[in-house]
Amino acid sequence: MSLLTVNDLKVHYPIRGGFFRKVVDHVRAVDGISFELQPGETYGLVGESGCGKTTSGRALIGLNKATSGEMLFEGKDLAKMGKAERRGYTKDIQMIFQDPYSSLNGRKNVLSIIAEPLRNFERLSPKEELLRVQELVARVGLNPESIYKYPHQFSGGQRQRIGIARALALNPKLIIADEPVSALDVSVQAQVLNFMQEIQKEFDLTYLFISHDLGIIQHMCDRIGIMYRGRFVEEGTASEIYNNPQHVYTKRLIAAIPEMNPEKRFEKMHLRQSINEEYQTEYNNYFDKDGRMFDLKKISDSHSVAMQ
Amino acid sequence: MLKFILRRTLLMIPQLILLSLIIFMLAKAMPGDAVTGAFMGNPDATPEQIEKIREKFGLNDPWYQQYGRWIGKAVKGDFGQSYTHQQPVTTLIAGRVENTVLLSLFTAIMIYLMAIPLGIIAGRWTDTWADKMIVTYNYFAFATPLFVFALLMLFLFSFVLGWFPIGGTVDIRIETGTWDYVVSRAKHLFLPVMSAALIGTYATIQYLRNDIIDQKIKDYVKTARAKGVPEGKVYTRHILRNSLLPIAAFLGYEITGLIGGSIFIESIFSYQGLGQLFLQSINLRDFTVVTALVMIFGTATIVGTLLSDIILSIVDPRIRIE
Amino acid sequence: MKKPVLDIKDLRTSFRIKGDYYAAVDGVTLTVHENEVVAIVGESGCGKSALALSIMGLHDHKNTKLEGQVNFGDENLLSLSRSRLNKVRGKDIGMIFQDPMTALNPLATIGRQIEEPMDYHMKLSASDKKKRTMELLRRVGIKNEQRVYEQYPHELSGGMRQRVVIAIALACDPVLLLADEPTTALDVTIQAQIMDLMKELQNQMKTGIILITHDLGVVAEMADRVVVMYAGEVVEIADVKELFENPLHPYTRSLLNSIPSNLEAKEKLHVIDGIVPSIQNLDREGCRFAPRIEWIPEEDHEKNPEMHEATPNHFVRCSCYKTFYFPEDRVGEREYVATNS
Amino acid sequence: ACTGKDEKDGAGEKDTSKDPGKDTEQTEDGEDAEEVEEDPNAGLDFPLTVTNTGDPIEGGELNFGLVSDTPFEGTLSPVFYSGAPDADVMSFFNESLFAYDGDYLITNDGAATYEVSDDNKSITIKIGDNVNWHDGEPVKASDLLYSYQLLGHPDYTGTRYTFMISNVEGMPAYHNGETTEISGIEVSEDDKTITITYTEATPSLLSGIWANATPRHHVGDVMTGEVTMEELAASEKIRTSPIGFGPFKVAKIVPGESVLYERNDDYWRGKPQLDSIVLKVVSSASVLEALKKGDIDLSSVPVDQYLNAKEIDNIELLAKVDLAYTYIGFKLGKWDAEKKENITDPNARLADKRVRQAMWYAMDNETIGKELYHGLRFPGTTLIVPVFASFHDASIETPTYDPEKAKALLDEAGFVDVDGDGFREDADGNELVLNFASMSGGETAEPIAQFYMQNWADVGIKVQLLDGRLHEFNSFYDQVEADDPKIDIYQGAWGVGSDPDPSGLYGRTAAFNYTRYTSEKNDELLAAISGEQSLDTDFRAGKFKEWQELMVDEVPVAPTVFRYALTAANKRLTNYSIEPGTDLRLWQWGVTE
Amino acid sequence: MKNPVLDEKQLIAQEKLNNPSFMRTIWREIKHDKMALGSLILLIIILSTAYLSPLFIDNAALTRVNFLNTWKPPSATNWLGTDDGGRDVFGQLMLGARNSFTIGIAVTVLAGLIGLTYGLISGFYGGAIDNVMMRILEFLMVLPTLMFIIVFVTIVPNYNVFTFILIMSAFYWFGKARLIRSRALQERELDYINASKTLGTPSWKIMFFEMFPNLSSLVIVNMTLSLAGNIGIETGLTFLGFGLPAGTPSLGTLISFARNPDIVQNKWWVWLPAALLILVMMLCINYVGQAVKRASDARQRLA
Ligand SMILES: Nc1ncnc2c1ncn2[C@@H]1O[C@H](COP(=O)(O)OP(=O)(O)OP(=O)(O)O)[C@@H](O)[C@H]1O
Ligand SMILES: Nc1ncnc2c1ncn2[C@@H]1O[C@H](COP(=O)(O)OP(=O)(O)OP(=O)(O)O)[C@@H](O)[C@H]1O
Ligand SMILES: [Mg+2]
Ligand SMILES: [Mg+2]
Repeated sequence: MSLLTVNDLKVHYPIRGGFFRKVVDHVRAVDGISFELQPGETYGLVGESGCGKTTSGRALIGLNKATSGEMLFEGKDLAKMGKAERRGYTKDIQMIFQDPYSSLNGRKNVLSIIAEPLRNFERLSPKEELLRVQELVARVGLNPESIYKYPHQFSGGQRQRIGIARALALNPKLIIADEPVSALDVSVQAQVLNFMQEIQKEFDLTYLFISHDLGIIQHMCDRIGIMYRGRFVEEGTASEIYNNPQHVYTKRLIAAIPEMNPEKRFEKMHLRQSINEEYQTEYNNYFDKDGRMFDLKKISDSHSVAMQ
Repeated sequence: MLKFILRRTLLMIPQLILLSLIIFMLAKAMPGDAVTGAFMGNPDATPEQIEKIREKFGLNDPWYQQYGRWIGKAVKGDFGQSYTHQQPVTTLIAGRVENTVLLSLFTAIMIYLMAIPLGIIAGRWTDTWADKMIVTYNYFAFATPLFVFALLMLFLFSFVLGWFPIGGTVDIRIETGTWDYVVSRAKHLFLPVMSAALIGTYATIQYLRNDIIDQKIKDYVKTARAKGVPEGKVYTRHILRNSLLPIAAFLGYEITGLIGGSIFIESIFSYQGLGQLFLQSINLRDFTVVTALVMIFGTATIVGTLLSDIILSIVDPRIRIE
Repeated sequence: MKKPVLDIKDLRTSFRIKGDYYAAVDGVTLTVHENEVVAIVGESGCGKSALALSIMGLHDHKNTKLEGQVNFGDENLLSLSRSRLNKVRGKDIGMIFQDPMTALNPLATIGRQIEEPMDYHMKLSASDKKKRTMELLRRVGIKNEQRVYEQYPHELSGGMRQRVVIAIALACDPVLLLADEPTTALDVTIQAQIMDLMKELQNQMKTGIILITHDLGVVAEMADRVVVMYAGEVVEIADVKELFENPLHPYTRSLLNSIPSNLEAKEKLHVIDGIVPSIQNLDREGCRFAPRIEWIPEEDHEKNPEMHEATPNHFVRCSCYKTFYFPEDRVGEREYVATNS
Repeated sequence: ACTGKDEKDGAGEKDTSKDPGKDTEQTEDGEDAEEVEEDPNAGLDFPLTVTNTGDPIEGGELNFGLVSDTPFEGTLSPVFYSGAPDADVMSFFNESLFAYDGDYLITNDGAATYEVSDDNKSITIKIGDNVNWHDGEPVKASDLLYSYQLLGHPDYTGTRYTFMISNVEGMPAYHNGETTEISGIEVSEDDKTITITYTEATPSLLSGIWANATPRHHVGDVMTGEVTMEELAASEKIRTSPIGFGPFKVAKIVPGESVLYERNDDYWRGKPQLDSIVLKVVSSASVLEALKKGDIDLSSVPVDQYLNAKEIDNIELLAKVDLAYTYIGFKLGKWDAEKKENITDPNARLADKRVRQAMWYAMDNETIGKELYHGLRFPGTTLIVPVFASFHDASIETPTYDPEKAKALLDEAGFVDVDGDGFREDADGNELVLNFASMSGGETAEPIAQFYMQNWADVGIKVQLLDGRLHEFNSFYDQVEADDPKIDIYQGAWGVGSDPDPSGLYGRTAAFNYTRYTSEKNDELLAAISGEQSLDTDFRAGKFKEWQELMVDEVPVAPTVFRYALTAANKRLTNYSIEPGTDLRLWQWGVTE
Repeated sequence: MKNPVLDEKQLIAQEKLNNPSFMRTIWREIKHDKMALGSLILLIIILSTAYLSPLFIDNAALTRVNFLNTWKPPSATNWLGTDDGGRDVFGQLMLGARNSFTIGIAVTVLAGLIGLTYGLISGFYGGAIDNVMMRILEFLMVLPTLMFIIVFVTIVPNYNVFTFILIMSAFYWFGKARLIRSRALQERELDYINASKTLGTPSWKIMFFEMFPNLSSLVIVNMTLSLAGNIGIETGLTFLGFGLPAGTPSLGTLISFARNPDIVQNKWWVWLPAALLILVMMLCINYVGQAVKRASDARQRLA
């Protein structure tokens, strides 16, 4: 059984306007996406800025209300849960945030940051709590002494580890990582990515990994969903997506990855140009007359594309 | 854009209604009503007589009916009768409104005339001696209560030096409408205006200086410099436009401040304006006048903020598209 | 050999922090030729922007000390008066800033902002200016230029704004273009477009470009020559092919190894320990990268390391490159214990 | 009887009294010089007339300072005005038909002459032929009638429908709207003579008769429906272009601030000396500066600035004893609005007159007068001010500062300090704490209130300020008038007008009898004072004496101080006098070079 | 690995050393700015004199009227002379400074609390709640505050220091609420708030224990600066006669003597010290406040 099944999830934000600030329209931030997460895998959500990646993640964790659709976590629909019931699942789904600077409360020391979920869900004596936190801190590779330090005394990568330790405190099953490294320097990025892979094995975690960096997604993910304007344009395993992109948007996205081999740069440029042309000419194969993507169609067991 | 202005103007209506409701409640809470006014000092009035008149004035109706009547009249400019002055409040206020408007207007003008250049100088040449002097002046402007300053100005310039009249709005001997009349008015206005303005520059200078300092390091300023825009033009064309914009937005709140100030200023300089009238009426418990004045001043600030918003919407393209 | 347009000699930019000056750009020597793209790479805080701003004279004068020479044509930009400098900025040298969201004046129309440098550097009639502006807008790939001309920055998307910023930089046909991370704030697809656009423009206009970035992918796509900076110093200079094929300096090599797309999926990435030192606590005597490669013995580093020409036109600083190796290549997995806490 | 006036006690003299009763013109006249000598502070010898006897110049201009911290309201009609500042403004252009002598009685030297009928019930008034309104219209008898018609009108909301009006025959019927004619008033054929008949003969006639005419043609006629009463009260004709038949006419008014008067060449007594008068409102704080700078030539001077005023070289100080007294009132009952009379409560906290006497003995008014007012105020004695020489009884022994006596009285009354906290408890051992209401205003109000409370504390009576603060004039009187149960004692002041009859202030049916003190004896004496028998002055004086004695014994109120009113005149002022019944009138005032 | 449990106290002490709290930053900033340091010292001197004065000044004697001793110029017994009631001006000055300052503090704190709560709630929830709360606030902000206060002062039945504080506080929290709200709105977008939400922390806890500490420097800065303003308003109202009840001296009471030119010139000791004291106090608070403000903004810090 899959850990999480998302069915036709929609998140719409109202646009107010006109004379009485009525809701005149909606931003269809997420407009009907469906996917499944298998236990232990890393699922990548990728797409350009504003395509609704964050919104999807936030809907799953409960920071946004889903407008419609199902989010079945171990068979139970998160969308239909009341506040209290939902709280029970807080332990199971956790999040790693993009910005390691703003995701830690600068006014609290590491101990209270990491202990926050413990205090909410477990009644521990201060001693027990201290031990648990020290354990976690040690696990994410920080010096146990650092629990009395404050976030500003750590580097970006270290901070991100503190955030991860906090997410791990409740032994979650699913971790949603929204651009966990894009605020970090290349060198530090590597550190965090390596570490995420390590703990995944150790804690048997499932990741929903959100990023706009195709390089990182390729590096991290087993399966990938490409999002565009709130919908999926293509879904498949990493190699299917990278080696055999079907949707013109996916192609465009992949072509946009800078070429690391200077010799091939003109090739790449021409590739981009030709994909652009394809985009123009074959637009109608990929988008309906309203400019909306078609629904996903399976082209193989694991690979589906939004095409007519 | 027109739509924005219209919407913003319509938004004013509930504000005004709320204001009038609050004031109406306050008026109800104040001791005395129209009848008390009529019978002030007439010990011969019997309770039946008073009751009859209460009935006649509709003071026994439910509050919303009374409110409806009151607001209905107020909209037409009828705020009832002042019982110390035995004349319609509207007449009473009309006689003074010009004075207060003049005072506030010139104060506002003076404030901007002084504060904007000073704020710009201080913001542009931070940490120079000029900036330090301006900042020090500004600290003093902040720290000196308006009434203390006004008292000292009055004492120094009217009593000791005798340069300006001690009080009033105009010399009665001068023919209305002549040039001398204007001069006389100006002479009477000068001290009150300057006292209020010299102290009132604080917020504007402070704001402008800080904002210019903030704007200076913005990227778009770097872009401008990178274009080869001469330093002076960087300020006039780029920084100042951005910094001065919110000053327009302050206008509305400035009005609130000026009203507060006018109470002190008019009282200290015996200047016949609405602020002084307010104080006197409060002291004489002439609550019909008080109510009307609060309503008028409240409306003035609401309209002031409306104006600010409209001005802002016109000069700021980011708001313009709505 | 192509004609050099910009010749930086031993540039040192120091900032005053609590009364003392600390160099953020520490003795950079660099030449940019006509029709050449020189990329400057390095982690955040290496002094890339500080260098670019020094060239343009955009630093806050009161708290910055500039030493050395920035020769442009036959003038040293560092010793020019403000007004002389203003004759050069925007005309001969254009600059593109990183964040198109903030680089435009929110209160002026796009048209005005593009025309502004023409006001100061070209004698053009209003209609000529407008014509030229339209032309520029078209050239940077804006199709509905009539409309954009009248619009305000907030009405445009990020990619469009960056195009406008480029148009401004190109307004007076500069000989040299300084681009400080022109694509970092943009989406991958837009980044690709902008890169293509810049390449195209460069091909047409033959300007020299200094391209500042921390993205080695961008470097690989755009640059002719690459300058790797670390802690205010240039640590390696080479032609782009040479650099990617044969990186020498440990820093360059580490950087290249930490990029995920360069490796097979799921393989461990290389991690550079520690962080770029801040300019205040920087050991300026030894090899500045030494603290981050502690496994390399001290004696392998130079004292006051110099640039060496390792192969023709490939310069590298400090001799440690000769003995550098990646520990994971030798010792398997490393424990993730942070070193600088 | 005559109504008294609430008067604000305090140096500020923010006189906004609700019912000043009489014209200022009348109150400006004072008492005889001899009476001043009777005063304990006779050493303060102020002149009543300016010493400058130089010849006035032609075309002189006088600057009059109206000392008030509130501007004049500008209701410039004797019928409708309410504030004292308005009275001051009116005094320059409007005059009463009669002139008054030093005893505040009408004379035949005014614009009209009179004759009283033998039964003392009616008076015939004849208006001089050359008396014309400022617009040239002659002053008619029907103009005086108009005043009566307005005052008695059912729609009239002002406060001057007093005894001397309602006493006119037929007035009550007119007042109730039963008729439109006032049967007691008759106007002659030529409209120059008017006869007013009263229901009751009263000794107050010669001092209390209403004699201000209203220019019917100018302001409009309420009787014909030309204007309504409400419109009239708000009319421009009263507010900005009023007319009278006084020596000066209003040329221009800056509302609330200043008035420019021009000479009325057609004045019935002759051409006034001054060309113009400028009246300016000056605050009590700045009046001395204005005098010193010569900005104003003439003004009253707040008592608390006396010492500084003395130092000013270019002015001369004139003074006379004021028709007013300050007092401490003891709340003894309630006003019964149904019955319209005062009900004394025998169980009032201060019902024991010994306590009231003790409190009088405890007050050190001498110090206040001497130290605070430098002799311009002196301890009050009886409730008839010494100005009324024939009625004031100086021989009555009244309490003076004597704390020991006060303590003895309190002991006797059973108020002793049983718990040793320095304050006395009543016979049942309950703590006695009195609430004291006092008015704010003027710089001396607060220290004086504190001082009295200390005085009382010294003899063991704990007194605290009502609500812990001084009360503003209007709310003070509102509370006192409403018999707020929180008030035990209060400090008030009465301006007594020109008629000494105290019925309006102390009678059983007098609403102004704020202490609500009543007694059979009091009723009897007051009735006698205003009764027909009192047309005999000796009889009246006897009753006055008895009444004064009664009041000193019963102490419903304890007079605290009598006062001098100070006037400052620039030394260039000539032909100016504040003497009552003086021959130097407004039209003769002048200035020298 | 080392034994993770270390001596806790030692750790905390060590931590205090390398993480300067906001208070320490303020102190560093003040130490660095001579004006601010001088101001702080002066303020402490003034206030401690004022607050400790009851120890050596007899309060009852201070309010005792003595007409034999009015308007005495400064002397050895009356350091600043006496007023119209013969009362010692110096004592009244101290008492007035104490009253004015206490009221200033009380109003600042109370208004601060109201504004903080309002702003936090509005900013934290955002959306419709914020919309409604902001409309209300916008409306309140355009009320002619001073007039309303004066009206309230005159109509409250039981007027005393406490009601005065309540009335003033009721009208001086609007700006704070708006300021807090706008910062709270920004703050709520930050991930640490989202993190707390996803960790199951209840909203009120997030508001007051997560968000508030991050706004505390803003609150402190704003409170310091509005303290001066509130003292000014109190003295102003008292000057107009709508402030502290009679018998409760305030600096405004003493300054109101200056309405009379004679007193301004010839009896300067009554009003001038009060006027100077208030000026000095406000200046000091402002200098300290500006230093606090700089401390809260790393970019502006001098130290
Ligand atoms: N609170 C909101 N109200 C209205 N619209 C919103 C809101 N939040 C997001 N949106 C809109 O929803 C769309 C999707 O936003 P989202 O943040 O999910 O994109 P994203 O894929 O995460 O982009 P990025 O890579 O920039 O983070 C965008 O168009 C955005 O403008
Ligand atoms: N005005 C300044 N005052 C003090 N220090 C500065 C200033 N500007 C930059 N620095 C410091 O100089 C160093 C180099 O900064 P610079 O902005 O040039 O780095 P960068 O390589 O451009 O980094 P990024 O990739 O983040 O833009 C940094 O340590 C920075 O903190
Ligand atoms: Mg996102
Ligand atoms: Mg940079």
